[in-house]
Amino acid sequence: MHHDQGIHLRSVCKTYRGRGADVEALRDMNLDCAPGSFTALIGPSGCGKSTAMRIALGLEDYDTGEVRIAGHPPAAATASGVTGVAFQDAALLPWRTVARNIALPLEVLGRDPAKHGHEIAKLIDLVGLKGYETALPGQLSGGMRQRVSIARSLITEPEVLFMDEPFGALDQIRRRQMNVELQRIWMESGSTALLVTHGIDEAAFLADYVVVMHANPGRVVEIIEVPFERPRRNELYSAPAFHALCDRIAKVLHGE
Amino acid sequence: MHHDQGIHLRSVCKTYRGRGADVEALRDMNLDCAPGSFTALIGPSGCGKSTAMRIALGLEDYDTGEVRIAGHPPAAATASGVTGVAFQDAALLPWRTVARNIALPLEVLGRDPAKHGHEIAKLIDLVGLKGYETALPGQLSGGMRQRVSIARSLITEPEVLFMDEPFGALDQIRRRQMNVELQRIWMESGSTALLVTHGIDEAAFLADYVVVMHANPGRVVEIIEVPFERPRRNELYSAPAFHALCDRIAKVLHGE
Amino acid sequence: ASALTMQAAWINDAEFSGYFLAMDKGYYSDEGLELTYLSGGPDVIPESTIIAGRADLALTTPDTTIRAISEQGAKFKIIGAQYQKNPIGIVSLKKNPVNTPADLVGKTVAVPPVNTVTVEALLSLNGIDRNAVNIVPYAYDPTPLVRGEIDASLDFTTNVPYTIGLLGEEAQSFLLYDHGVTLFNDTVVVTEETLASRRADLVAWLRASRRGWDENLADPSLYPPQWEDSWFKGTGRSIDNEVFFNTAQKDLIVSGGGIFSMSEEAIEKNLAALQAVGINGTREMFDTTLLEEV
Amino acid sequence: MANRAGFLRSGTFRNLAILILVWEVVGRVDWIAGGALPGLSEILIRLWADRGDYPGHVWATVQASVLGFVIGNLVAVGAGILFVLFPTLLRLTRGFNIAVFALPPIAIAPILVLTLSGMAPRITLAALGVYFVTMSATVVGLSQFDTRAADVVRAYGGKDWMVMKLVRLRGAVPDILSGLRIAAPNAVLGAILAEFGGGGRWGLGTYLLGSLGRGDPARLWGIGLVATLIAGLSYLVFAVISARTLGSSRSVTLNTAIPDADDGAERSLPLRLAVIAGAALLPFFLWWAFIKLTGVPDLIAKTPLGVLDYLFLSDTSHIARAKLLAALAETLPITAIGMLAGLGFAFLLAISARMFPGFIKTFMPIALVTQTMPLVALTPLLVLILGRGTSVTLWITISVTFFPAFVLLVQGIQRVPQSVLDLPRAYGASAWTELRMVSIPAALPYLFAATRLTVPRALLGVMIAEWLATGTGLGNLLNQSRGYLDYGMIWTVAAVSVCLSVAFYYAILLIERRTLTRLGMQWVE
Ligand SMILES: Nc1ncnc2c1ncn2[C@@H]1O[C@H](COP(=O)(O)OP(=O)(O)OP(=O)(O)O)[C@@H](O)[C@H]1O
Ligand SMILES: Nc1ncnc2c1ncn2[C@@H]1O[C@H](COP(=O)(O)OP(=O)(O)OP(=O)(O)O)[C@@H](O)[C@H]1O
Ligand SMILES: Cc1ncc(C[n+]2csc(CCO)c2C)c(N)n1
Ligand SMILES: [Mg+2]
Ligand SMILES: [Mg+2]
Repeated sequence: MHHDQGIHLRSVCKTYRGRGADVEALRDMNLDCAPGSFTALIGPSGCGKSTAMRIALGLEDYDTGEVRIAGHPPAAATASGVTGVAFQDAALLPWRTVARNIALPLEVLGRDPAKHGHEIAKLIDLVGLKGYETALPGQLSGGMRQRVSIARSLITEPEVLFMDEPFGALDQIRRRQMNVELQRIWMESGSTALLVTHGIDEAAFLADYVVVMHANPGRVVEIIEVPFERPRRNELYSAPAFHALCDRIAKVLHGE
Repeated sequence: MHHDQGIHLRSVCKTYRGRGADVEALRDMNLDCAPGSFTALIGPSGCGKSTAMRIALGLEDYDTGEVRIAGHPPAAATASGVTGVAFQDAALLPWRTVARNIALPLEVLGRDPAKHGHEIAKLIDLVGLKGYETALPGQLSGGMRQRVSIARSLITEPEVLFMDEPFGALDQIRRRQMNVELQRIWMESGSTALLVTHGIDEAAFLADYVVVMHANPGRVVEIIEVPFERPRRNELYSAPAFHALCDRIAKVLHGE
Repeated sequence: ASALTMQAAWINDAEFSGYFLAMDKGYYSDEGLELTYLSGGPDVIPESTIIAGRADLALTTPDTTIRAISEQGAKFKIIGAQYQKNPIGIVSLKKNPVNTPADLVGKTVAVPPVNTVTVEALLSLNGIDRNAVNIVPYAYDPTPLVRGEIDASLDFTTNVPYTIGLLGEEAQSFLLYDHGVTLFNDTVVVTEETLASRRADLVAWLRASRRGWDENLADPSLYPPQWEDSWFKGTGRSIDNEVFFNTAQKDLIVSGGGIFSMSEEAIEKNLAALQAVGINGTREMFDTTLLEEV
Repeated sequence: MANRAGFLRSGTFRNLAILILVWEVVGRVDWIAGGALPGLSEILIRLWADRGDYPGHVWATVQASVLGFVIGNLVAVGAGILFVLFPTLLRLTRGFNIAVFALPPIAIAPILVLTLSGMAPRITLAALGVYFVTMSATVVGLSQFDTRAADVVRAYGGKDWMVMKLVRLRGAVPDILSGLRIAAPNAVLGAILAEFGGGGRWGLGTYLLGSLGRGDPARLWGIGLVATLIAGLSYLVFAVISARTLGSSRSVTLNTAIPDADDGAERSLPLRLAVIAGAALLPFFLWWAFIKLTGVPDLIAKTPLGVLDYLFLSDTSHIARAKLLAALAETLPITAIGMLAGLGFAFLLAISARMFPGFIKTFMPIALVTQTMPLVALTPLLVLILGRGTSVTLWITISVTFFPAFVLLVQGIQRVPQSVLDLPRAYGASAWTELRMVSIPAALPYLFAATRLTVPRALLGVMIAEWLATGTGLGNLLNQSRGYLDYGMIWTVAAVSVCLSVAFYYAILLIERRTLTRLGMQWVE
């Protein structure tokens, strides 16, 4: 088991028990994201992507296996402030303005939000919500709420970043723009990133490794390395090599 | 103003007022979906797509303009049971099982869910949730919840169908499969459909007309006709004409 | 001066005029007492106050006190009685009069739940079946009587007939005392301990209080108006009412032996009346020696 | 400004005007109970004539109730937070908590007066009157939090208290405020009731006592209205704050996550048994400790052992038991009906509040009057109208029980996120259908909390009716025993009534757990 700054899940099994039938969400899940790498997690709906991420964050118990985030068990890693997260659901606090929602992780970590005013403003700008600083979540559109949650995941300048389909509700232009920005931030910070996504092209564009999962039970079936140079630019989308890789990912995903 | 079975918004203006700055969500919005047509609504995040849909459903007041759904004001149309809707947020009732969530519109309309057991089962199968009939929403993944909401929108066999990004949380395979199924259902029923989506390809694949909106203020900038024959099949995705159309839509969307 | 606390049996009304007067005129100070006066109320059980040591002396209902001594073993002594004749009576309306206990048969009579025994004593002493009378709770509001919802109530005959008069009806009443329930009321009660340790102070209190009562009863209409802005302020009662009360109670208080006196004969009568309802009082519960000192 | 103009034009104002007019006419023409219900103008005229009396009384009552309100609510909110953070603590103290709520004021007021001095008994009774409702509202509010938001905090290593601080507390604000709204009339009534036993000179309760014998309903109503005004002002303040905060406290979308089934439950059997034993014994221990610490003499203060002795061992125990059983036989059946009636009434009102908002706004002042008007003053009128049978008992029980349940239910219904309400509305659902299919099920945790508030009070309501109107059952037994200085019986009745309330409470709790677990909803102990 590695004890580096990366994300490591070793032989993790997780079965949801309780009401009705048990669901085996993960069987022998292995995931290794080297420090400073960008990993995309892709797989059909319900295959256990969110579950794996929640386990890595210490939000969900697991039956067997081992988990290390930046060398520590999940609870210790999150408490030390090295992790950042954007959930599948925006999960904003309804009574906090956009700016104060973004500041939430700082408050949890005991940092003074007032000192981060500049960073908050920059992130709000980054996700295209300038002018909405004082809006409440109820006054935002679905995509806008998701963008607040993206900004929130970046405010702590995390060394380990988890994102669960952060761009699902965004239009293609903004999505691609956000992809480029995310790559920039990740490269500048040298952090380890794990991105759950349904976009094959998004995965291929952003990741060093694309981890493909299958369902029933949830497991990793293949890890595909993405060889393109960094920084990647929008032109990559039209490159034949890119299309070939996407097709390969799609094949693995479809189980062909 | 048309008084047919379609969806008609005429010069609709809507400004959200209240706390802080007012937001002009829609200015002079016009939308005409002929009876039996399939319209896709596409536009950047926050441009007013959901607002337009909510106005059409009578869920939101508007400042000026006129709205007719199947020849009636929204309230009358919805109450008569001709409409079906899938919201951007799955909006499932946490205490109802999958099957009973799908049955909810029937109950609201005073129809007996017991008599529709077969249809419910068919729809559960259609969205790939066989085996989860008695699961509660809390036991489902994000994409699974969204699929329940899709099934729910179809259970009343609506003559006018509204869908707000129903496939946002689905993987590509399931998404395309659902697209084909949706096309089939729509063709069989002869209903009028309005689909809000961020997928340009999805819009081009499904719609007769792609209505492109821009933001600030939200308005329709162009309506693009999609000429491909029906039923459209997955092969269409690789047709050059399809790509050309997608590019054209993208251009309009990007305001080039 | 030595501090002494007394617990009254009810809110400030003419029932306690003697003490008000004695306090105002400094009769207690004259006797070397520094008196603290505690008002009562429906939820105040005066005996409890002295058991708990919150007061040294209390004005009580003798049936309750004697019952507590005989059944609970409470260590009380009765050292005086303000009312030689209990002012409690059955009050009804002239238009539907209850003139004697026998008239109660088939009637509905409202009784404060704490006084049910007293009424049971009346019925038993007059040979009336308890079940022939419908006893319902009474909370000191004469409205149900005036409206005819009840036929009679157990209340102070010195007080409520005035109110009934104001409400446009004429009251008819009789004292329980006149029908066998020969009890004192507002008996002066202390614990045996207090009696032993503070005898002199108690005698002083009796003396000062007697002075106050004597002076007050000399002209019952004289003092209540003077207390409008002191003792009676904010009670919600009217001065006319207090004058009526003070006047009506005079005959029930004055006695040949002086205010508070407890003649052997009267004590006998009390014990006999209580015996009728199974309360076993004894002569030892009364201590007349302090009065003798006064 | 716009608000005020809106109010004047609104249906509420019109309804209120109609209500007052009807009251005036009914009162003037002496329709009800041969004129025992005075018209509003008669009350106001009387009030004006008595204006000199009021300031001192109002001041005393305001002082006691404000202090009691503040202290009781601070303790309640603090306790609520602790209970949610440490559910074991809640389980341990539950019996005690319910006892505080279910103890008949006629039983405790005299004890308080004997053990405390000055204003303290009044403040204590006012504080006791608010503690349980606010604590209950705080606990439901804190437990109905958005687990998604909590996940965000936890994902940054936030511990339970951080989740409490950042997510749960703010989310519970509207619920705590609704607790405070219920608490307002309770505090005023508590202070007034303490004045009955306090023997003080000042306070609306004392004034009421002096006025009872006057047979002047206009005076009694005047006192009741002034008390209502005090409570109403405080109610209004919290209702306004609540309305302001509610909108931003509702989640935008409904959380579907299923809460952890055994959150905070003791896992091992011995520990569980220890907690159960502790919970059962704690109230008795506190009772015993209270008596030992205050040093009240044995004759007055009975310890739990004293009650056992009184009921089973002493020479007269068979008489005591017979009396108690006879009283129970009279009280229990009507209590069951009273519970259902109180809850049913609250439920009906809560539904009307949603379906006819105008009507309910008009009704609110009346509801407040029923909460602050001391029943001693109201009972003669009720008896004139309803007689002294079952109906008056039910009426009194309903009036004693419905209010907390009603406010809490409304609060639960109002908390439902807009996004789920959209669904039935998008299918043209009527208000009733929407309530039935979405709002009421979503408010189930509140419905249960409301039931738990109602049940212990029902017994109390029946006892008050028995004591004031019917002269039967436990209530009468309790009051009669005071005349006999029979403290053994007084403590026995108090203890038995509390034990019964606790038993009813646990029964509801059991049903609540089953139902909410089945529906995947958050439940609190
Ligand atoms: N709380 C839960 N209780 C029971 N089963 C659950 C729970 N959460 C998830 N599951 C089940 O675990 C499986 C994996 O769920 P998960 O949310 O990890 O999927 P996912 O890969 O994130 O899917 P999606 O792309 O749709 O979000 C699903 O079959 C789901 O039904
Ligand atoms: N309840 C509200 N109060 C105030 N402003 C609102 C409200 N709902 C939406 N808005 C504003 O109206 C605009 C349009 O919102 P809408 O939800 O219609 O966007 P959308 O096109 O559906 O976006 P998305 O693709 O992100 O869902 C946004 O700028 C949003 O901030
Ligand atoms: C004026 C006056 N009115 C009522 C009472 C109360 N009361 C009426 S009967 C009764 C029982 C015997 O004292 C009591 C307490 C009172 N004491 N004085
Ligand atoms: Mg997921
Ligand atoms: Mg939208």
